[in-house]
Amino acid sequence: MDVLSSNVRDDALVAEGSFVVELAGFNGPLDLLLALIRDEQVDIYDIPVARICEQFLGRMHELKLNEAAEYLEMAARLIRIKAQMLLPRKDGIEGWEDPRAELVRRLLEYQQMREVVDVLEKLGEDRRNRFSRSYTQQAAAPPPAPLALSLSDLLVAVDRVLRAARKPTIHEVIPRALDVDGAMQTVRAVLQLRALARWRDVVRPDAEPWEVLSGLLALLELAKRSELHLTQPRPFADVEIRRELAGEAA
Amino acid sequence: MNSLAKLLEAALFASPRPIPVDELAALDPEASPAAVQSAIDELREHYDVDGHGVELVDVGGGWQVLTRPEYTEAIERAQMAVRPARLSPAALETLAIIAYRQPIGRAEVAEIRGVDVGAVIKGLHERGLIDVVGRAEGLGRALLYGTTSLFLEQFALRHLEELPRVDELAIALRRDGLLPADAPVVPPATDDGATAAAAAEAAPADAEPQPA
Amino acid sequence: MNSLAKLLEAALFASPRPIPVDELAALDPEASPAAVQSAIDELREHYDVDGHGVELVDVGGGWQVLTRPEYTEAIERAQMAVRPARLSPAALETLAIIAYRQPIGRAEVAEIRGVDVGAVIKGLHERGLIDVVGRAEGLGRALLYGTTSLFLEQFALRHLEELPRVDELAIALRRDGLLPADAPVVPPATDDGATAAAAAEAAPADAEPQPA
Repeated sequence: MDVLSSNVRDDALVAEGSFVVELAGFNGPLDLLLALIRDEQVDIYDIPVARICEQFLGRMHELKLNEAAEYLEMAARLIRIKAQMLLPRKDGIEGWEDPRAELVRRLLEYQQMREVVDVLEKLGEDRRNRFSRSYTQQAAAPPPAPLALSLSDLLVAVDRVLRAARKPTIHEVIPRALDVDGAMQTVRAVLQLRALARWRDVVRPDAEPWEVLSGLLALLELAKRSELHLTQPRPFADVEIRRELAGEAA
Repeated sequence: MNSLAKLLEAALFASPRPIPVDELAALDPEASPAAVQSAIDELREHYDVDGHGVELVDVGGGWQVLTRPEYTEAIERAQMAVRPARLSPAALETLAIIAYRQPIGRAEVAEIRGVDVGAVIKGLHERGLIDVVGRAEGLGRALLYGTTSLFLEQFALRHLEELPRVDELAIALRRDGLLPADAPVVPPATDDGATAAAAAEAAPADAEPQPA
Repeated sequence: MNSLAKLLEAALFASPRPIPVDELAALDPEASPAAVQSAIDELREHYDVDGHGVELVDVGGGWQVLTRPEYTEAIERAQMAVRPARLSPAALETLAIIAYRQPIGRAEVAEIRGVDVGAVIKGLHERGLIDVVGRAEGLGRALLYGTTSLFLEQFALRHLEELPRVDELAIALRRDGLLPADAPVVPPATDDGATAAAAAEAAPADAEPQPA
């Protein structure tokens, strides 16, 4: 009877709710697991994994959490631990690692954090019960405080950005997005060395997007000026860049 | 009240945010720090002893005038002011972790909570309760988050140290060496291929500045 | 003060606008109009006689607590005298990217920094350090930003070319003692597992300021 009524209640919750985790009343798999450990009154340092795992899967099904990746991941973890616990072991052997250790650590960590949440909740609620001044008297906002800026701050920031970017994307001090002129000079220089060049000869393999674009535009521009001739023997083949003698002379 | 206390009161009433002591002192360049402190004390005592609907509170590194809690309900019922929305449990959990572990990356918060926290972190950032305070070393150079002065203000904290110390919490963590000595657990297995791989997956190196 | 006067004080303080008498009366359904009027009188007299920095003013259409005019000048002066603000690291990084990559759109800056930069760009724009200098070609025609003459002025530059080239940056920073002499010029290797692990281990010492 109890089981039935609790199922009915949960189904009602499922029908009303819109968001699985919210409606389940749990803030994630660790929260659910802690609730089970509490309900079953088991020792967190000696979790009966088989029993808790079964309960966890049951609750997942009951709460229709089967689709939630985080719960699935935890379920898989529990099943793995359960299997590891079944492996035969000789007591007292040095170096045996309790397969539950990592889970226990995470549960304790999460439980500790829940305790902090209770503290924050109370503090936040106390503060919410006090109003600060909401009327601002100045007709206009006061002028912002003067800025204290130094070039070194800016340069250190540039350095930070460079170090942070996966690939440093800042190359040019001169404010321009592309360097077509530079790329054209590169192409001309390459074509002075050899009559037939390929894409890789004019744009290095690890080129930034702006360099690739600059190179492409340079080739098109030079082709337009008849300084070179672009051919592609067949689709997807390397583009061949040929010196156009007439164009160079002109 | 003396004239400095009145000046401070006027400034505190004019400001919706807490005012740091040094800014209060700047109101009267002639006033000594001791005089400013005693004016603050006088004002606070005046509100308390004389019976006012407001009080002077030390919060977030400054002073702020706030209404007393007993009037909140009537004020809200009369629709003269609205309390800010309560934070969701998910937001509070995330905030708690960031408050204690700052600077901390998103992946590490997610690891502790056991769920993805991208949207929650975005929301806390938009509300001004957390901010980017740096980047992790190593792969990916993940953004690291910390709490802001608005966080202190909204939880009526003077500073972070007012939060309970980790070793004062009922649940102490092994990472702080506080697990009961007879606890039948050992540090997480690292020679178990499956476990180690799973741990590595869950906690990308970039966001895991764990004490060695 | 009586408790109704205290309630009125709290409400008047919390309200963003003047409150008409009938709304003040609604705060306490039990209170008679005469009681409300006498509470208003008491509060006003208290502010006047007792010597407060604020006063209760009938601003037409309602009552409001305002700072006394004789203090407004000092408050404004103090705001002007507030220590010069520094740009946040986030704002500086954004400004640096715009300075070196202008004209550049918001999305591109966001991509380099790894976070949304809308608010930061707005702030820099309001400060007059950057301005819209054009629109991108193509879909959406995003606004492109560049630095202003105020930017040059603030950093004491004659023109943008006075900024060191990026490949000279490390040298310039070291010369000015802003980087340790042994700082790597390029970002640390990212595909070397050992290096990343070592970096992650080296980081936590100061990365975990837990409430002590």
